[in-house]
Amino acid sequence: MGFQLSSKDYTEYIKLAAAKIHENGDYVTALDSATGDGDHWTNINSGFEKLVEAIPELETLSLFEEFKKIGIIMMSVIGGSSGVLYGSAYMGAAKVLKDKESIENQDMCNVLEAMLNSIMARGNAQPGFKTMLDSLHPAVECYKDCIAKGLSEKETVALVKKAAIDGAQSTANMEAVRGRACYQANKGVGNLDPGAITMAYQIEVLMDYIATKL
Amino acid sequence: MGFQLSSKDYTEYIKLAAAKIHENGDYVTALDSATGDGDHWTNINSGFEKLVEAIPELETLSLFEEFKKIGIIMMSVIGGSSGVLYGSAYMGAAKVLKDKESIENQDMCNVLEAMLNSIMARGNAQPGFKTMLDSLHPAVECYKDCIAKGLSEKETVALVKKAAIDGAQSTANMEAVRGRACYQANKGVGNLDPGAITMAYQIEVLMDYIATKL
Amino acid sequence: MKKIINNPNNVVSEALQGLAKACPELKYTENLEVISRKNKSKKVGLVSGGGSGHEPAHAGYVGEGMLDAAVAGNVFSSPSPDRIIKGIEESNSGEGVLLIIKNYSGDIMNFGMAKEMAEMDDIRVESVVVKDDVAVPDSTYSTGRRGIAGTVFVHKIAGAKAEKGANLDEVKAAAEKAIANIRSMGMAMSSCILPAVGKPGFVLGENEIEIGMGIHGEPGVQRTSVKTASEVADILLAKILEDYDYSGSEVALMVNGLGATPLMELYILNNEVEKILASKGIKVYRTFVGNYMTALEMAGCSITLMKLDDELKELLDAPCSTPALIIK
Amino acid sequence: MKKIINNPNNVVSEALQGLAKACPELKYTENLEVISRKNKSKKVGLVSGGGSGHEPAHAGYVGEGMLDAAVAGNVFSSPSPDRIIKGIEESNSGEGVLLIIKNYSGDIMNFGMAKEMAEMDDIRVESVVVKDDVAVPDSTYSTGRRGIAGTVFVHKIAGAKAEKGANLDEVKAAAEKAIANIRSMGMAMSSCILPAVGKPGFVLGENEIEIGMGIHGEPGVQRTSVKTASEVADILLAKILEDYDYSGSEVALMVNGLGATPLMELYILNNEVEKILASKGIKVYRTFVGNYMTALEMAGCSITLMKLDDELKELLDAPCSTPALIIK
Ligand SMILES: Nc1ncnc2c1ncn2[C@@H]1O[C@H](COP(=O)(O)OP(=O)(O)O)[C@@H](O)[C@H]1O
Ligand SMILES: Nc1ncnc2c1ncn2[C@@H]1O[C@H](COP(=O)(O)OP(=O)(O)O)[C@@H](O)[C@H]1O
Ligand SMILES: [Mg+2]
Ligand SMILES: [Mg+2]
Ligand SMILES: [Mg+2]
Ligand SMILES: [Mg+2]
Repeated sequence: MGFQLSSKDYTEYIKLAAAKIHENGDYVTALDSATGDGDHWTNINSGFEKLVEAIPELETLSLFEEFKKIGIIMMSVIGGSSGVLYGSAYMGAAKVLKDKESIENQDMCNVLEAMLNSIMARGNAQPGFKTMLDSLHPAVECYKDCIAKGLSEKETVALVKKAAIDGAQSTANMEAVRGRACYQANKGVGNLDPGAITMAYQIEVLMDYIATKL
Repeated sequence: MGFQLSSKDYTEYIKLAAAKIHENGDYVTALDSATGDGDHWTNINSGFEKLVEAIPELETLSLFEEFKKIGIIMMSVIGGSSGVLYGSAYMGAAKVLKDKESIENQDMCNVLEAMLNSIMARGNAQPGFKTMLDSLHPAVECYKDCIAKGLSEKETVALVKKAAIDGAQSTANMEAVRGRACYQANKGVGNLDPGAITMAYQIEVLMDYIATKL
Repeated sequence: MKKIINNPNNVVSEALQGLAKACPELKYTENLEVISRKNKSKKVGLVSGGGSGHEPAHAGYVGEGMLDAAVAGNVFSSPSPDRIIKGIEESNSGEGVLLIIKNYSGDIMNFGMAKEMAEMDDIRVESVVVKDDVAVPDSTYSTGRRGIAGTVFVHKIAGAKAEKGANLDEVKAAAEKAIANIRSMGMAMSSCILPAVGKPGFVLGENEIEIGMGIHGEPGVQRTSVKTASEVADILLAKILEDYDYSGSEVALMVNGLGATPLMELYILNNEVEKILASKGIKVYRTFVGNYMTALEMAGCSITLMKLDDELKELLDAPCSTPALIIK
Repeated sequence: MKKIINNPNNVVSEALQGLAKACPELKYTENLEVISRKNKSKKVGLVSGGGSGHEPAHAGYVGEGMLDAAVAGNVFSSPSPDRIIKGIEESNSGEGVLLIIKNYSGDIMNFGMAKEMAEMDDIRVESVVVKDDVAVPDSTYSTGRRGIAGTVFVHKIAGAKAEKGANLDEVKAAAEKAIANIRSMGMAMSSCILPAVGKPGFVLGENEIEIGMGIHGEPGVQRTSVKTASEVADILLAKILEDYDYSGSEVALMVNGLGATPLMELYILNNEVEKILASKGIKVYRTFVGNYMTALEMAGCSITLMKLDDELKELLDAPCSTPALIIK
């Protein structure tokens, strides 16, 4: 049978994601400085630092409570646009984990899809608007696809990871519609969207972590 | 017998003084910029321009009324410190010319002394404070002296002129006590006082003009 | 960077503490960076807020006749929902709460989230969105028009309506009416430095100004050479008047400074603006000149017009007393 | 030079016209550059003024509870006696007129001359001289201390006294009492450009500030590197407190901006100032934070303290309504 992530496992993932984001400070800051106000990395990095501090509490919670708590923390600590978007994402995801002991393959897909829908609802944006959605959306589509095709979990996580990363890269030639970049004359064309990059980091680390469980 | 200046003669002097001041714009402005706010020449030059415009009226007035009018004009047009000081000077001088048909040697000395006293009273300054007084005061002292010694008017005007010019030059090594220069760390030492220079111009031109009447 | 600050990361809380110390009638809530009224009355609550750096907006408009609470984000970035929820709680006397939101996606999302969470706690919350900046084309697809200085008029109108004891729907309607009748347009002459960043986000040349720049330095419609006060008035008013027809109407006028522009210049600009309006048969009912919605130490200005009817006149003239606006 | 102006030589009259347009209750007298109240009451008249460039001072303080007329000179230079006489005439209702003069030799001479000429016309005129700037040593020999932001408190105190119907001697006494209890100290972070000159009169380095600089850019006591808000508060207060003993007393506090310093920074400074005063047992009775006495677009600030007794408290709290200061 396939992977089963517990609350504790998810905090392991948090640690790894926090490290990945921490490593890429200058790069992400440069991206947000080019088209936005340059604070995206500070925002999201401080959010993950806070999550790591909260791990002792988080790992004792049910998945439902854990995700809700993560949402609250991200919302208040990250701030800006991405804070509330991640907050909404985790609150939405929490709902699909109600009464669940562990996250299995289908659950993981549902979690990501719930996050996608919550972010789209909150931000009233679509894929193609040059946002974090452009990494998350293809990842979700790919995940559903793999399950439909009945691919192995090993193949699945590899493909989902690739979809997220490719999606983030695809923002380079998109025009921004939401967020600060849309005030730029060229709508940010030519620049990667920082929020898409950090979203891809998280999906990448999550998929890699799941792989270690297979 | 000696010189006798009428209202009309005095307006002749005004023309000459206006010309003298007009010629020395850059020089005087530079002086006030060094220790003050750089506006002394603009102030006094516009005052004399206004006086020249007023000549058609001035020359019809009695000396008393003429001096009062000159005082009013200088006061309002020159502005700043020097405007009110010249205004006071001419109002003070007007008093000694009450009921006089012409200005003779002793009157001229009295006029300058009245100006000196009015300026000292208004500005509450003393000779040696690095101001226009340091040209006017020695000129007045010299004038009284010449009359006491019974020198000829020709000798007198030459000496008074020299006293005014030397006095102005002597401000170079004085410390400012009044006016903006006193806020300078070095109190303006090393710089000539612009107001003393323009005062010397006026006395110089006046004495030269009297000489042509002898 | 020459600023009278301590730690660049504490500017918001220190400034709000300084405000609270200066205004004993205001209450400061630590960490959540909320300024609210100390003595509450039973009425519809009014909450606004947004990124900091626009002082006196918004905390300076908390008080009798205007806001009940202002929620501050970090400099130029939206406050998070938990802060906004605190502002809602401070303002709620059981009559419901109206959120006055400037149209930036960050604010829309954070206030929107806070609204939903407050509603879960059975607080009735409505919201209005101010989008008065005609420099940006209006649009339902993109984020669209920014909310700038006109927001202060919305605070005043909604605040007066709430103070009169109107219910939430009536207060919201008054705010919507104000918003529909407000247009603004700005111009920047220098950039500004975010304390935490330390260097300007953009640079204007020796002799360059930018027409239509946003209050966070968002690009405007045109960079051009320095203009005279009368040209500035012409350009800004033209853009406003082509967007909304104020001809023949009575208006409230705001000539707003962005922070570093001296009052003398704002009065000179006002002189030109009122000349032009008079020539167009637009009657100025009341004029506000000063720094009402700033962008840190940016030099520049904005002009705001609000078309008035009898109700708006009455609400505009109603008394208010806040740190930044007092009407007797 | 980036300024919102037209002809640099007309800035004073255009700004005053712009003010008059914004404030229908005020009257502007052309050429003589006097702003006065439209509706006069029978009371002691209050006149102040001086060089322009300090907006809102002084025209912004004309109105009920403060001045009856303000007389403007050109930028940074004293108004001539004929202008001041007009201000006196506008303010005289037969009860006599008090002149509130900032201590600059130009102002002393011009106001003094105007006083004498008005007296010739049988108008009773008294005058007081404000010298609150502790950056300059007091002196009866030289011009001595400059008058700066503390002047606004004198307008308020004397204005309230006159409004109460006190006679000229009583109003003068109240003004003298305020002056005796006021001390100020400032700091500049940037220079300013006189419109007619077009370039700065002095320059401060990248990282340089000047403690004690005057509101016309007169040299201060010390040039130093940029300081934190708490250091600035320390330095300015120390100089004030060593000049006058406020310990154990109640004070009015003004944290004043010089023109280009944003309100956020003034509030941060106020936070530090009030902390220090509290630690010294000096009780702040009322605080004023804002741009009350500026120096064109200079960046910087000043701190003013006025020791209060019961009479001064009552006069400070008395209602006033002027363009720049409203107390309910
Ligand atoms: N409406 C939206 N929907 C989805 N993502 C958004 C939206 N607005 C902004 N974002 C994402 O947020 C990122 C910027 O986040 P951040 O810099 O933290 O917030 P802010 O833009 O308020 O400074 C953008 O790169 C983009 O990916
Ligand atoms: N108290 C005073 N007594 C006599 N002369 C004075 C006094 N104060 C200033 N002056 C003269 O005025 C001159 C400056 O005049 P001006 O530049 O026109 O006025 P301001 O100093 O107001 O700009 C000084 O050079 C000095 O000679
Ligand atoms: Mg950002
Ligand atoms: Mg001068
Ligand atoms: Mg941001
Ligand atoms: Mg001058």
